Amino acid sequence: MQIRVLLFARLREAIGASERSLELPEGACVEDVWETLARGRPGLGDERRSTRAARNGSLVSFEERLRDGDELALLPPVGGG
Amino acid sequence: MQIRVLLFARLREAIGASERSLELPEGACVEDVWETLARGRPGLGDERRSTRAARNGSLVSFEERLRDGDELALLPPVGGG
Amino acid sequence: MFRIVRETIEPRALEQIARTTDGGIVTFLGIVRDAADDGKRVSALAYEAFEPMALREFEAIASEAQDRFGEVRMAIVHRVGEVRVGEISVAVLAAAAHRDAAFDACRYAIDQLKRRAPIWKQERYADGTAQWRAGEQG
Amino acid sequence: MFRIVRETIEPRALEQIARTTDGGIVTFLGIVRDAADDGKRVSALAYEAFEPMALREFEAIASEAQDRFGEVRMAIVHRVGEVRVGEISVAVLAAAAHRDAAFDACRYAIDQLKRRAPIWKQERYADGTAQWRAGEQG
Repeated sequence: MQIRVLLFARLREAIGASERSLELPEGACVEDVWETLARGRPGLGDERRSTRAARNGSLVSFEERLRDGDELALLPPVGGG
Repeated sequence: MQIRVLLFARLREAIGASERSLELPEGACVEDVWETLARGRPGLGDERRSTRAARNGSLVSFEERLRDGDELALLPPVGGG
Repeated sequence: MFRIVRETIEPRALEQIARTTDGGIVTFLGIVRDAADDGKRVSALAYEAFEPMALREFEAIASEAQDRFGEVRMAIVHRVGEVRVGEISVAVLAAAAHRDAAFDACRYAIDQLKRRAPIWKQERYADGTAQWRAGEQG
Repeated sequence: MFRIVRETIEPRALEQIARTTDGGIVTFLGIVRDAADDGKRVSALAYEAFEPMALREFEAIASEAQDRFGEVRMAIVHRVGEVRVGEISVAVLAAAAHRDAAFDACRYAIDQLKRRAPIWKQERYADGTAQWRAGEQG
């Protein structure tokens, strides 16, 4: 299935793109997306704990299963204002 | 002695002037100013309790003695903002 | 900046008191409403002030806010004369490094101004009548 | 009025949400300071937002403020892109019949925005370096 991943701030910089399209097996969850992105980027390990995920605009846990066509936003700690 | 009296809001309207110059005997106090102004204006009696007095810009009691040349402001309940 | 003015208040002019170290600016604007608390239709408010004493009160209030909440820059500008519905009667601005002090100082200043400043307000109603209104005392 | 903008924020434009029954308007402006909390000299902040989610968060925050503090009109506008020292990064306006609700709602909104809205801030320093900065969490 196809997942569109949105990346922001230091995650965007670490991965070098504000958007990635991933092909994942059926039944994949947010954690699988993270591991796919983190592969070969050891620096990302530190970010995992503080990152939140939003599936189609709603916050979800890293255990959340994804569906084909989902948009998954990975959100580092926010700092607006 | 000469006292310059400043009047505001409904006191100004009741007395019909924003400023009055009064000639008072030496040793007169704020209360004497009030009584001089209230003479012949029974409606002012109700205002006495809620009126504050400022002598040369500082709040004083109605027992405060005045001096020649003082400026006495009579302040109805305030309502700025 | 502590002023009694006769013309329209331009709130952005108050911002000039902020320093480059101020990260938060809180502004309170008092606006003339079209109805009194008892429901009567208001066409305008007319304010008058004992100006020198009011200005000293503004300064005293700002100084107290600084003592209570820490480093803060303040501006207080009150209009006198007739102020129509929808227009600004008073503007209070507080600028500080962080927002808590700015919020606390701004709120303190408008609360105290309404209680203490020698300023008076006459409600002028759509039916042609008028009434002096005291604010929140003590 | 809930917006993410790329250009200068004009705070007076937010006032248009007020009604003629609103007697108090409280505005918070976040201003880019010339120094970070650790003292480093800042030349600008660069903000980015997950816009659709940020806008929904603004609306949710305003709706919560209404539930907590009563009838209040709110505007929240946040700038993204590079914002230079002295410029406005965020403006929050609350208008209500009386000032207590306006103060409470404005403060609630900026507190919640900083904690929850998916917006990120990079400090850009005078020495050419830069750093992403998280705000106040939870």
